[in-house]
Amino acid sequence: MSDSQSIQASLRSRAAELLASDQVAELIGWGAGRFPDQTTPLFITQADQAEGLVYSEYCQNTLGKYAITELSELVADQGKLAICVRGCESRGINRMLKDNQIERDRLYLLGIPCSGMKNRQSGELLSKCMNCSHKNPVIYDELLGETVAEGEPDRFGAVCALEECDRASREQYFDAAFDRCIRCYACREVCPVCTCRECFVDQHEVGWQGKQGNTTENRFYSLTRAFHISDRCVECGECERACPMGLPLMVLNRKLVKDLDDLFQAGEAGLDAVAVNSLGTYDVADVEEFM
Amino acid sequence: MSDTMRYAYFPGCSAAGTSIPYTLSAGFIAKKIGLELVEIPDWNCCGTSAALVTDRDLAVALPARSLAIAEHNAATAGLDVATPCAGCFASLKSARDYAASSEQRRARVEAMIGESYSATADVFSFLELMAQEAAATAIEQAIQDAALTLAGLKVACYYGCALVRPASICRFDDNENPQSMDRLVALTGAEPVEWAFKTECCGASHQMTEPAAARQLIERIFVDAAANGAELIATACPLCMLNLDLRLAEVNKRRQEAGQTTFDIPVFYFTELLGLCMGGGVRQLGIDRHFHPAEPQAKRLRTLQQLAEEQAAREAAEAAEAARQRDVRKEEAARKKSEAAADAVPAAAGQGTVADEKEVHA
Amino acid sequence: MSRIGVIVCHCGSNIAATVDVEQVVQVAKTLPHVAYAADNKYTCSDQGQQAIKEAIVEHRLDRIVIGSCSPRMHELTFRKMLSQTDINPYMLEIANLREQCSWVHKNKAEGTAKAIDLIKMAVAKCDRDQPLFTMSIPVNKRALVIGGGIAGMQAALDIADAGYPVTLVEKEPSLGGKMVMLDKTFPTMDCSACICTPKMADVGSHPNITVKSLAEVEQISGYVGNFEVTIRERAKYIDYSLCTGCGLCETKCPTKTPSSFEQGLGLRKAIYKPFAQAVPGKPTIDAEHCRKLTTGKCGVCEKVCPLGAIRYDDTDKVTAETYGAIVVAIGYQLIDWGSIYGEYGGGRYADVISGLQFERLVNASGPTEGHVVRPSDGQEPKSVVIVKCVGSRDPEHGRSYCSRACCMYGAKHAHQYLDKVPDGRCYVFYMDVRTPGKGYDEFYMNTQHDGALYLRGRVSKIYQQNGKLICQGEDTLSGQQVTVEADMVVLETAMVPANDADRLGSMLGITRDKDLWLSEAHPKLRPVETNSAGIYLAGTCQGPKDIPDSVAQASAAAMKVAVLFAHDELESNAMIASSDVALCNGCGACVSICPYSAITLEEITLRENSKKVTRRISKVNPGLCQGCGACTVACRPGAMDLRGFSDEQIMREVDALCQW
Amino acid sequence: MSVVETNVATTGAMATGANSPAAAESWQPSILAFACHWCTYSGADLAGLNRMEYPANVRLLRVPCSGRVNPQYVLSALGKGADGVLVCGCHPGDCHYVSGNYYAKRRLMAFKRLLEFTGLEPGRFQVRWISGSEAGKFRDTVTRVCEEVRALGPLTTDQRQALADPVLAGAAATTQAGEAQ
Repeated sequence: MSDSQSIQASLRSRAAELLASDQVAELIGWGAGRFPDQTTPLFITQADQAEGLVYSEYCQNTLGKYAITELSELVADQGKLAICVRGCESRGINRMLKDNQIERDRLYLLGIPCSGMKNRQSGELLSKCMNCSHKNPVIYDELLGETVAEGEPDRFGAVCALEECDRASREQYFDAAFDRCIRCYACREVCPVCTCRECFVDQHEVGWQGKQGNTTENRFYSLTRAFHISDRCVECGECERACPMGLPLMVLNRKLVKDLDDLFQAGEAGLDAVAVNSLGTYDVADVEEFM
Repeated sequence: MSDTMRYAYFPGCSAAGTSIPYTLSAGFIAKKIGLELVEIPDWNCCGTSAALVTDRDLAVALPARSLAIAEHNAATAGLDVATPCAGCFASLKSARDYAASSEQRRARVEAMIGESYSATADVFSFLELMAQEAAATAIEQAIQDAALTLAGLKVACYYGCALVRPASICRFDDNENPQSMDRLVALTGAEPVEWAFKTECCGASHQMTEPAAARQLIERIFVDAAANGAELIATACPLCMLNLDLRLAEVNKRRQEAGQTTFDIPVFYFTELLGLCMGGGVRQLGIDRHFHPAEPQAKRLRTLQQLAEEQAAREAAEAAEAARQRDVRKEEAARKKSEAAADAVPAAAGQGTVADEKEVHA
Repeated sequence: MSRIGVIVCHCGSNIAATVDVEQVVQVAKTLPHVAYAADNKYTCSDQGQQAIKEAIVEHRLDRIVIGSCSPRMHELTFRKMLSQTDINPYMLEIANLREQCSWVHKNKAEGTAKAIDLIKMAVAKCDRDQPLFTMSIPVNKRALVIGGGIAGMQAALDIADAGYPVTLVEKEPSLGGKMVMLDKTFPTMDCSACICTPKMADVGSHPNITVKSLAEVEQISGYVGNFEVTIRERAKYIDYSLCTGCGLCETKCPTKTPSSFEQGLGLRKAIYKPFAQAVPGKPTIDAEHCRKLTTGKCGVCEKVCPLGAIRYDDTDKVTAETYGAIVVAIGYQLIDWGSIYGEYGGGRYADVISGLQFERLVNASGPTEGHVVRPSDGQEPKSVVIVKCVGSRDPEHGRSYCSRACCMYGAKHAHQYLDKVPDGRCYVFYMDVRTPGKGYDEFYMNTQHDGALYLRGRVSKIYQQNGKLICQGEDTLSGQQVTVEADMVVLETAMVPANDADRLGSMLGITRDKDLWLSEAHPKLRPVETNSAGIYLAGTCQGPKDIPDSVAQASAAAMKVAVLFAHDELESNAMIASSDVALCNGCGACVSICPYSAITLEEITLRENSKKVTRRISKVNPGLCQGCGACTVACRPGAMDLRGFSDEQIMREVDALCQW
Repeated sequence: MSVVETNVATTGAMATGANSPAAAESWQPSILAFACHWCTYSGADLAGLNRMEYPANVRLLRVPCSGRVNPQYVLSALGKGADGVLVCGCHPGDCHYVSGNYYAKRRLMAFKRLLEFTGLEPGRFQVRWISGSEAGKFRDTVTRVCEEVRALGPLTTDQRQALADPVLAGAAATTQAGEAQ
């Protein structure tokens, strides 16, 4: 039995136990999609639905953010919300805990060590998984399966490569990217850090975001969103995966993550639920670039 | 710290010269506790005495070369470096810290020595190495196995300047009142004394240029050791050893001329004391090679059984003495009583009683 | 739809010389929502203001843009003018056409173009002005003084004398602080107790002052005029309403323990007053050492107390009260030299003592009744070494700053020692001698005449040999190494912030400097205020100082409190941040960023989509918010906005400037 | 914001048509400067009092504190026609509100790096600390920023291109209005 098969088996049995014992009222995992190997997020509330759970190398969806909407629907004393968390999901959960969006004591976290997910058609490792720095969940209530060895991710390779380029080529590269953007806001929808009740793009009175679909406005959207999540981004890469136009969103996010770490030793976000946001604090000894 | 007790060994210039007893005794201990010292091939002068004052680059390049060789040589690659000498330790560790502090500095060092040097291996003095938990436990075990003790011997542990200072480089023990050697010496049953000169300069570096100043520095150390009841001084530095051991005669001579008391306080390597208690012989450890005779103190070594017997004998003697005194007191009291009863005069009786009581109390 | 009035001022020829005022007015007339535009020779004059008032009525204006000098000059003038009309005084924007336009650009075409842009920006912003209102904050005219040392007592007395009730909280069993431990005070050498204990008695008996001893401030919320303070008075195990302070219990108590008042040099009982003149003049039981409270056996004090005042079952009392102002006077402590100066023996030598211990040794009511003797053997020391700057001016081991008072009390100690032991020898090791103050340098010179030998240099090592303390150091003036054999060494140690400074500072929203001293609002011009309105500093909690400086600052702080209490109500800032409940997602980013602790997270229950929802939102305390706006940028959801400088207003200004 | 046609349309520096070759020589950059009320704004007032001359291309926008400056304002201004943006505040340690400029420093440092990463010339967005007494520094700073931005030339945005192109001007709201150069 492969690792994912054994995880699937224990996931199904634990899910059934948890739901049957009323310890949890709902469980979020993955189920079979319409095509071979395709998976889709699955929400189950009954023990007998546990057999529908799937865990394979093709569970590309990051589930963390569903915790917010599902918790708001659950009545607090009915039981907890169980959710499968890999490294990426667990860091998102920590981030949502830090931002007071969910409550830890209402969650039951089923940790899953993950060596990366694959594209269903090409069989290649998903690009969001390629430079994953936390293959094992950083927070969980129980762990399904053995922890896997962490690799040596090159998180900032793409950022560094672009930094090496001259300004004009970078401008050209990003203008072309922003030109493609159709402002569908899928990146925002899947992001575990985008938890605003009303996004700035919808705050028409203030007039942050213009209505035209042009490069300038698209740039305003993408750069503002990148900056909004800068000191919170957990590098799950779900935004880039969800983007239908293939914008290099993780390059923007990781550029900020890298700079915040270089400048203010911000470290990685979402490793715990208490760390201070690096843009929400300061040190009088901060480096000075603006004399 | 190395996982196993295996180190690249940098002997330094004194190991086969002035500090043969250190080499012998440390080697003896190493064998006993399974400490493996792999000598760095083609090592060179650490530079501590000459290079440091003449050329800063040279002071880094000399030790760095030996460290780089240790990295490249198959037998020593990946091992931390150990050296007996405090001076070598200070030079090696300073050079290593310098190279490890920035990429530019490391590149500079590499350019000077003409080969690559990663500055990853750490450097340990013999003292720090043996004070580490694994080694200290093994030493304790070896002493227990030998069932030998130096109980009753009062030892002033002398660390000198370079083993714990500067704190930023040594990062080992308290630099004002270090304890690591005291703890090791205590394993022998000997009693480390509290004294104030643990880290004072022994003056060795001034011996050539300012011999009078150096003599004063040496004398102060013996004065304070003697004032605190020490019968010998333990050291972990070949230069301190040489300086103190060699010049004690000179100090004593001057004191004699001045009508002051002289000192019979030999200087030992701490490894010699440990070696004795592990069953090493006086010649085997090099104790017979000191300038100031050290054998009398070495002869204080006894087996645990002897110690127990001595203790039992002492206790018995004490008990006998106590019993004898009790008898004496009893007899005295009885005598007094009969005397008082004999010449009982009503007026003096009260006084006599008071006097009796006083005497009994006294 | 708004009706904006635009007035462009000539400022005589100050603006008109390089800006075509007429042209600016013409453009202003074409701007959206501008119902009226005119020029004026001197807008700030009475006639100029009258003209605006008339235009407001005539053209039914609801907001005003004035193109004139800098708003830093006349914004308040024009707001005052508007308050006499029907328009809210905050429905006003000023375009800076003088300082930032006519005075700095000589080319009239360029100046006029820029003036037009500035007017456009002001009009765009003004169009989104909202009426703003100040809140009047009631002032509770009761003051809280934290700390009962000389500074706290002085502040309490001054406030109380001004007629306001004061609560003084002291963490020790008695008032007096460090000053009452001192023997004499420099440079006049009057007995410290003689000038300090009358103050203590005054505080204890003042009708306006309530003293809470053995008490600590546990929690503070609220803002200027309205601080809610929770105070915990620790159990004293004695009913103070019955106790007369006769002291019989203390005489009979069988347990002795080192006295912290005597700096460990003397003993006290388990039921005790720290010293004879303590205020309150009644004992407390030290629960840690009392036999009855630790083992259940004893009860002697209960048996001997003629009034039955002993309460072994006493518990802590927690009270919550409201105060209008707070004076922080928590003082200092001496640096723990033993843990950082291994070269001075690290506390292993009994005869190496701190300056405060020396004060107790020379004090007539101290443990030795004023005889200078060595703690180790009770012998009179025939030679004493005094070491200054122990922990001060020593960034390696201690603190980088100068503790300011040590040069003087070091000289005092030398003088006192030589006075008591005329055949003794006294050596003072110093780095510099700093004696700024009335009569200070004269005092120091006299000490030298007394025979104290000053050696310029630090002591590098102190060790014991044959019953003597050997002090090695350098005399940097002669360039020689010196070794002094001393019978006793006195270390004049650095002042460091009290243990509680960091906790209290963060609770009160007072910033701490790198050494954790509490920071004043401005180092020159606001030396007793803090960044939190209504909270003031007195004495050494703000930084090392001597007694006269502490007292002066305490009286200054008391004056600030009296000025505050002279008002029945305060006006709050109108241009403050506020959070939009609908947008706030309760992430709390604003809470930690606020320098005034003005934002809190609150749980609210409301109906959303016909469902009852409980969620957390941030709430701004209008009494604390100063209107900096740092929170607004930290608020990614855009819920937090700043009144008077709203996101919408600034974006309109940007638009007005950029679009053509 | 509605577009206002004035009878002096050519006088406003912001209204200069930047795209025609003829205009290029006389082209004046438009620079928006955010200034904190307590330090830089009063420093600018002091420059006025001292009659220090500096280029008229700079317009100051008063904010209470540099900590109030949302990076989105900067991005928005650059997208809507400003050729350069300057943010000024009190020197670190001197903030009237204790810490506002420290937060500003962190935010703007990271944001500036992001803008430059995506291709903005460093000269177009600058941050400087100018105190209330540094009138000279204020003058020198705005003068230099003006020169730097002038050397960089107009910043091309979709809005500008749309307005310059009569065909596009009619269809400014359509998507893909043209790629920035």
